Amino acid sequence: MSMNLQQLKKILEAALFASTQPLTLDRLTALFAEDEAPSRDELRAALQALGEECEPRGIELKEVGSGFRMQVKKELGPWIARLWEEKPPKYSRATMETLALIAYKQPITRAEIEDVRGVAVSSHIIKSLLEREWIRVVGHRDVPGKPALFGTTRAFLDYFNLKSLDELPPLAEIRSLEDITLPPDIEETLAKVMAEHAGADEGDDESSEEIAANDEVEDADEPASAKLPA
Amino acid sequence: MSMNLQQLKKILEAALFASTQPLTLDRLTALFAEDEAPSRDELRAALQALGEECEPRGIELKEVGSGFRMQVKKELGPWIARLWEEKPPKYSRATMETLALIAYKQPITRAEIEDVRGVAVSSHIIKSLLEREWIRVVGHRDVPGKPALFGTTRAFLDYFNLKSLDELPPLAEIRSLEDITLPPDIEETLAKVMAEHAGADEGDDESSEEIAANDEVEDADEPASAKLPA
Amino acid sequence: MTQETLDPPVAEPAAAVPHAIVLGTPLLKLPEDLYIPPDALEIFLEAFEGPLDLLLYLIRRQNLDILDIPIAEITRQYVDYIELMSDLRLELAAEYLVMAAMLAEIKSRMLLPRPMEEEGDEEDPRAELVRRLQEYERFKQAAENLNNMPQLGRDIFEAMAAVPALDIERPQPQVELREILLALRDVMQRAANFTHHHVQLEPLSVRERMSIVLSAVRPDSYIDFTRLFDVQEGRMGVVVTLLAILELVKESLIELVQNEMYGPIYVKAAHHEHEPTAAEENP
Repeated sequence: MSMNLQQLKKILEAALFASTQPLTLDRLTALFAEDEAPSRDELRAALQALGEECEPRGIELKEVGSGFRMQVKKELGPWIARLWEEKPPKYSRATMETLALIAYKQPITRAEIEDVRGVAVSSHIIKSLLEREWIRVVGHRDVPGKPALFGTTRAFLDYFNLKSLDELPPLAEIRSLEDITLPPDIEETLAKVMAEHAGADEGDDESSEEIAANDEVEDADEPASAKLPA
Repeated sequence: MSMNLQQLKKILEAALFASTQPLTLDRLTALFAEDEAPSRDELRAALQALGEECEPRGIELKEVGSGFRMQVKKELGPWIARLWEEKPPKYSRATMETLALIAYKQPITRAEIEDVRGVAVSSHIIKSLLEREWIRVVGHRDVPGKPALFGTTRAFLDYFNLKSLDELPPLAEIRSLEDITLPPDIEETLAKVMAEHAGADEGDDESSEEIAANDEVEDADEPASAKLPA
Repeated sequence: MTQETLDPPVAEPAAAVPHAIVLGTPLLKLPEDLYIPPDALEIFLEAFEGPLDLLLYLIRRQNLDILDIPIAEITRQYVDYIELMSDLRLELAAEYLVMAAMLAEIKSRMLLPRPMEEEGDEEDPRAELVRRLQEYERFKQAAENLNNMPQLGRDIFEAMAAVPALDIERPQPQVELREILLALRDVMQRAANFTHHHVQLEPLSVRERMSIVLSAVRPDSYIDFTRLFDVQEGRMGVVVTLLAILELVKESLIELVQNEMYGPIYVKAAHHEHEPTAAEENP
């Protein structure tokens, strides 16, 4: 049994506004429990109605390449632009840390960033870095929820005048950390990695979980839940 | 000459959705050129109307500590949370007790917090509350050592959906301890402990849930910690 | 008496604890309540936020009237815990010892004969303890209330809309590379405070190449393994790419397939049903 149109529209609207990325029909469907999930037709009808209701409003529902999103109407640009006019904005420390972790630990998911930071990463941090085109989605981790994996872009390198990330100082130089794997000889690592993962041909969820656990930076008292999808 | 209400509402709505932070009346006023700027009253009336129009929708206009923001209605949380794989953060009892003391008894020093809690407050907790920008140093007590006085921030209000500290639930009256019930998490923990270590004995199969300590977020260096019952 | 005293009271309301208190005469057996399997003590203590919390528990557990705490019994129980802790060489927080001393002091004062009537003004030696317990309890409750309030990202979510390209230039924050490095240093320092784990970082060249390889492969079709390499880059470049591929396999982000011995190797992104990867890039 699916839910009524009014409730359906409410949930869709909320999701479109809460998401930092356009949402596909599949992802919208995934918001619902099985027994309440709308059909494709119901979903489309609700989106259509939602779009029409935006007509007198300041925002509109748009279908772009990667799905549906809510966006500010272009005609309101002149006013909205003044939001950013007065003072050149500054990135928060949280944004800088997020960017640094993406650069040094890419490809990395938001949850993994949160694990290292021990603090939630809000959606607008990710959104602002995506909009700046300093980071991009390079793939998805093949675990439930298919979280996006972020990496840095050429624009990021260009802005900082780098030819490649190699030109960034190694972490050890920033601060010496124990157990850091910065091998003296890359061939040694190669041999080691190959020996270690000789068996790993087809990745399954199990091994990805294990790896995630190893990579996580956090105390045992602080399992992977310092995560704030905001 | 100011603009008509319809246009005013559109601009305000667009700005509220475009901004990553709550917007004050001042910042909203600054969106308009001088000759079209609405008066405070007009602005308030438009916001009021905008808020009412949200009534049948999935989002709401809310005034929090640092201004007005658009947010997803609480009742839709269960669906929206499915957008993200990650679980929302849980804060340890140590963190929440420290935060509650700062919220209700600000300005307060760390020693004063420790005095009430009867236990040392780990630096990690203070640091992470500062890092989240939920608390800040508002001054120093004029006693030897000049200890820092902590208070809560607007970001704290924003996070907990509050417009001002007045909206916090009133601090409980001093109660006879007879009226105090044991927090369920302790019982759970104990039940679990007993089940795990005691071996066979009469039916205490009450250890329903995961042990609290395993769910713990953060505060690694706090010796005694357990989650709050949700 | 063993475990049942520590069961949730709801579990066995009648059997476990005799609740009645007749004017300071608790009708229950106190000392034996203490038994906790030694290997569980640490976990047990972790459930408490400190000595006040533990005391509140001991008092409430036995339905005692706080205004009439049988201080001798409570002290004995408490001290038994402390002894257990030191037997087990658990690192004993100073606060627990201070509380033990306070309890002992109250106890000794209560043992002193009190002159009748005229000393009505003298405070009950328990009063300070009671005051602290009550004060602590208020904030314990306040913390619980706070935790139950709507929280951003848990119960409520910010609503945002995309901003289309505007005619007016939006100034972007200016950032110096140094700031990124400092931010990284800070976050790593914080991460290092969590003692059990360490951040593992591959050389940056490998990390960067992982992103490049990942965006070159697709979940719905295979590409030839060799296409990921650029021989122009020389030996080092090839090694970096190979390391990146191995790391991606290790993280289950890509799959390598070889249908026959010595046959060509194919690569695709780890399978998932919806959303082709490429389409997800910048909305």
